[in-house]
Amino acid sequence: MTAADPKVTLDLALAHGLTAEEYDRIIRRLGREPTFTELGLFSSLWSEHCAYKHSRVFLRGLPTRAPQVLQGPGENAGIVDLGGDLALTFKIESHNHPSFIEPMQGAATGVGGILRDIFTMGARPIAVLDSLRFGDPADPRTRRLIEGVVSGIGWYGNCFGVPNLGGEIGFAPEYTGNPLVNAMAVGLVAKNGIFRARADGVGNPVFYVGAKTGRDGIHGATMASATFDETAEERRPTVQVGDPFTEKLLLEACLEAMATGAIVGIQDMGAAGLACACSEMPARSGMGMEIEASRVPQRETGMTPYEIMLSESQERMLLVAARGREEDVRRTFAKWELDAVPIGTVTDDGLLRVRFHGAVVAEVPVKALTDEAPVYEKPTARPGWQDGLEAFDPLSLPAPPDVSAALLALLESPGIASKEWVYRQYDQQVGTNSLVLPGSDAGVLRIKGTRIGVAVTTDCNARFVYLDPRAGAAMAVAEAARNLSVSGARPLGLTDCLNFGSPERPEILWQFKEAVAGLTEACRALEIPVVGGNVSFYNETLGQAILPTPVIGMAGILDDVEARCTQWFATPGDRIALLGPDAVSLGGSELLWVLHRTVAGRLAPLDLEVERTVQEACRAAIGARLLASAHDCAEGGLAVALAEACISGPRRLGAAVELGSIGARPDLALFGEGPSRVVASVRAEGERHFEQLMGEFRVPWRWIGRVGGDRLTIRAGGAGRAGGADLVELHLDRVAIAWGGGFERYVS
Amino acid sequence: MRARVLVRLKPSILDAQGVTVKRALAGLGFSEVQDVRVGKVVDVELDGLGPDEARRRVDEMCARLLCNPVIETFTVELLTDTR
Amino acid sequence: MRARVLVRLKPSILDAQGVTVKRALAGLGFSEVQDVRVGKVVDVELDGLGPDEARRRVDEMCARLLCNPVIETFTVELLTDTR
Amino acid sequence: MNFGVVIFPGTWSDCDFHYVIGEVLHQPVRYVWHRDANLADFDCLILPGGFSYGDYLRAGAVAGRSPVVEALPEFTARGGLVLGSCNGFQILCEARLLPGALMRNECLQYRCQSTYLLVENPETSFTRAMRPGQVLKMPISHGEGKYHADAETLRRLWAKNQIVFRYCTEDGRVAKEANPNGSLDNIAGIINEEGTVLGLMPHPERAAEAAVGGTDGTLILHSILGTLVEDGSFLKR
Ligand SMILES: Nc1ncnc2c1ncn2[C@@H]1O[C@H](COP(=O)(O)OP(=O)(O)O)[C@@H](O)[C@H]1O
Ligand SMILES: [Mg+2]
Repeated sequence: MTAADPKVTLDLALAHGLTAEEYDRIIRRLGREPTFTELGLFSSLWSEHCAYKHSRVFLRGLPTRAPQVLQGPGENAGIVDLGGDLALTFKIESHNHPSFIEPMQGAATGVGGILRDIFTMGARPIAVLDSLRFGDPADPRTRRLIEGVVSGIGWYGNCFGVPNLGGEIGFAPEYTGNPLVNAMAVGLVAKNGIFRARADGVGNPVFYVGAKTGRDGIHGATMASATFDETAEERRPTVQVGDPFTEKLLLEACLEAMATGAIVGIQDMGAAGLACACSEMPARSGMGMEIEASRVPQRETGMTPYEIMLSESQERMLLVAARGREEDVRRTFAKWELDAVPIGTVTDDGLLRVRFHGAVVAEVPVKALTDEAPVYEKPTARPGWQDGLEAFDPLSLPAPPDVSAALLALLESPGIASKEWVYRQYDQQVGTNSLVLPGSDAGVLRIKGTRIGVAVTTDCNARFVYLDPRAGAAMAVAEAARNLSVSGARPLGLTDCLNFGSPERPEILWQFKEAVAGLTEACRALEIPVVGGNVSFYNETLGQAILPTPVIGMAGILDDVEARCTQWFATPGDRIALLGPDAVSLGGSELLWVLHRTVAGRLAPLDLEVERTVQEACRAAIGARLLASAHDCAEGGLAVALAEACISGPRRLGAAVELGSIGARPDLALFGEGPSRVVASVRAEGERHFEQLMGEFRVPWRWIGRVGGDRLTIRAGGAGRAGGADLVELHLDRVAIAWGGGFERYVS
Repeated sequence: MRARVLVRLKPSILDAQGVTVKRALAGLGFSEVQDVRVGKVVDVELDGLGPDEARRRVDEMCARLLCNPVIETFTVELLTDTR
Repeated sequence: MRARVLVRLKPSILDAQGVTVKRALAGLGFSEVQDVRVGKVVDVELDGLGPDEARRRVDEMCARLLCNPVIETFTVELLTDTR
Repeated sequence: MNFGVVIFPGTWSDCDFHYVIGEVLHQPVRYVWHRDANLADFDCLILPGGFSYGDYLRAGAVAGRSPVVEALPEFTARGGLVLGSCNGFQILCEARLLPGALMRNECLQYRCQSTYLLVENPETSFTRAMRPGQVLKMPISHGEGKYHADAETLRRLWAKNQIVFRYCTEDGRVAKEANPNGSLDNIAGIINEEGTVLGLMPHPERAAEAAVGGTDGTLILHSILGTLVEDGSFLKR
């Protein structure tokens, strides 16, 4: 105990976000009252953010195993095998609450945190992606949030030196008071150079490396687990700021130190800082750890051990070195002008013992802080609103009188319009491996010295998840996989970022449970393991929960990176094929939102077997170099996918499309949304082979038109036949203006 | 009337820029430097306001735009124009 | 001893940031703002120097690092420490 | 023919240059640490892109005062060539090895995009493989690339043919819409009076292979090679 420590009482525990039962449990476990520092340790490690209290039971069923998985969930990041001696590590994480409070720094430190997760594994980061959700961009407050978040993501990644390979940015009123900022990072690691966050070897020294500790973000971990309310303003000072320059030095120093063989284990200090690193590392190895908190390099004066343990200052790592190799560690970090200070040792007593100038201020079994954290299975209840949503029939609304105008309206809706304003602020090329930059369905990187490539994407249509959490989450997995497949890549694994409201509300927890079930079904059917993820609960403001948003980050491999594909048409005269089922729905569609500001209705069915064959067929066709382009049909349906294929590439190319008989509702045929659909253009010399291949895979598909000209025309009712009508006829200049400016006009 | 607004990071907030500048100065031989903090100076030229009103308005500008209260503080100095 | 260094863009140079801030202030209703210039304030804490020596040293820091004379000018103010 | 690629704390295009010189052009290349002032082994030094010292204070300011940079005048006096790209250009200006300064982009945002460059001076050691008026495609990636110089300096730059690259449209027009950062006179790259130091904001190392951004960037490296190998005047060592 230090002199100034407040007395630990139940009230103080409650103020730390613990419940009375949890406090009781701590006392029983310790056989005494905790010290103030210990209370800090428990409250941080038992927070939702660190302990996954409300989600853990539901996540147990996720498929995490597959032959290619070298590391599943539980480490800083998952790892999949790339063949040869290389592996890929990736992880996604949320930084929603900090980004709302301070958009630029909150988003920046989100990127910083996920990058550290990657390089602690021994990997060099090769890409980041960002999945963002905001309220209406026409609202000036939202606009400032967007500008701040994008500049923060750009600043951190650009300065650090990692290319941004994609992401998403979506809008819905539900995110107005609670935007989502999810950052994913991807790294390349040698299979024999993988490091883990374990404290092995009794007597091994524990080093603190990186930036100095200040009072940043103390209790950030508990803040991230509390709903926003009016007092959010007062909690502001807890936000931490980033220093990407120091992170870059930390990266180089860590990789260099790892290469010397002096490092036994390493973990970054993110949420709950030293408290988390000093308990999780020994917990993983069944060891203990003793540290002297006063040795921690400090930026501010008069810090207490409580503050030192809980600080969330950025750009810091805890590492366990091999005894006798201390000098190697010190020398390497000194070269990069970083602190590397031995602050303790690995013990075998299973305890985390924190001393402060010699006196013991905390002594807690590490398992009590980690594995024994409370796990809840709170009640779930199907929300009353689901019935009403499902009962709504979008076709009860009149069809838009002018289909061309409707298409333009969709293209300029900020959700669909070009996101170039975002990614031109991000370095996309550093490393000179970026073969497909943001702007196609997935980003593609080459791996120098090999023939392979890696494709990455993030996806989630939250409207779908809201309408049907199970199917919607499965569709998010399917869409992410489809985005990889249309780029020529075979999915290897995924990482999920499950953004939901408060799990203490049975309706929200039901959404969560259903979504995880859908995720599980899709992963099983498509044989894609979950190798890591993150749960972000309490995304609510004043009782308004966000749309349930399980963002899927996925990585895949191209065995031959020369056989890759992009979403835009490439050669006049190529025939256009539509792969996948005809079943689509206007339920939850972009059209329903743009024209009627409605989110309701039933989703088109997802047949995971069909999904799988469509993707396999697509990859086979790309592998055989038959396709000049392939584009996933997502928001806005077939018509939007066609328009994007015409104008999103380096060269604008029109298309003449003939849909045959489409029934009474052209809006359904053109703008209806459904899974498993791909628009592909086939090279002239490959048509026969393509037809044969589609037959072999038994994929539903048909020819729908040809690439060429300077306009997009879509006809229905049979070519040349009487009654055949031009549904859409638009010059590409108009299409490009709508799509190019639809989002940018809201931001500066 | 001119107002000089100094916007600085709160003392408790990491000033990575200041740390780097301090180290660079030390490298150039300025070892007497104990600490460096880098902030912004915003010079605002105002029209037709008396000093009290001007200060009130500039304070408002700081609160609404010039200063980010999450991480920064500001001070305002009024300079009567001597041009 | 503390020195306050103000580094500003030369008057002849367009200050894009200042222009943007001015526009934003006007958008918020601060129409009395005639001009805005954004510069840097560098607070330097010095040890064990008398005022003359301190000024000489800080001037030197500006010349060698803190200010780029191609685009910037600087002023130094010494504040005796009152801590 | 030995290339050196300089690493400052915060540099990130070092590996990319190293790769292009070593693996694409098959030339001997080594890294040079920023504290190293011994440049005796090198014929050409590259100051690559990145955020040296976080670009804190001003981009390139701190790196501009480092030992390796202070050794550059002697290095070029011996016949060495120095190429600074992106942050390297900023460092060279900060070190006054090139005139002028690089300021924040006029749009106040970072820009990563492809640009076109008009070759204004194909007679330098860095551009001799190019045609007069040739248009090169090369990406930029920076937040502070707006070139500025006072009127007198600018006049001299023009008079002495020191303006080497200007941003232009795909068909070679020097126009405002082709200027990504607000640079004075669309200036993208300049050379010192002696012709030994070239700085440019675009990234030649990102335009060195057909698969990633085209091959126009290699023209700079080929020019350097040509100068150093064929034209013995630069092989004084
Ligand atoms: N926040 C962002 N950061 C980087 N790239 C983005 C971002 N938002 C969108 N993009 C890119 O813009 C393109 C279009 O995005 P989107 O419409 O979401 O595509 P898709 O449905 O194929 O995932 C994609 O290449 C995507 O990676
Ligand atoms: Mg897509």
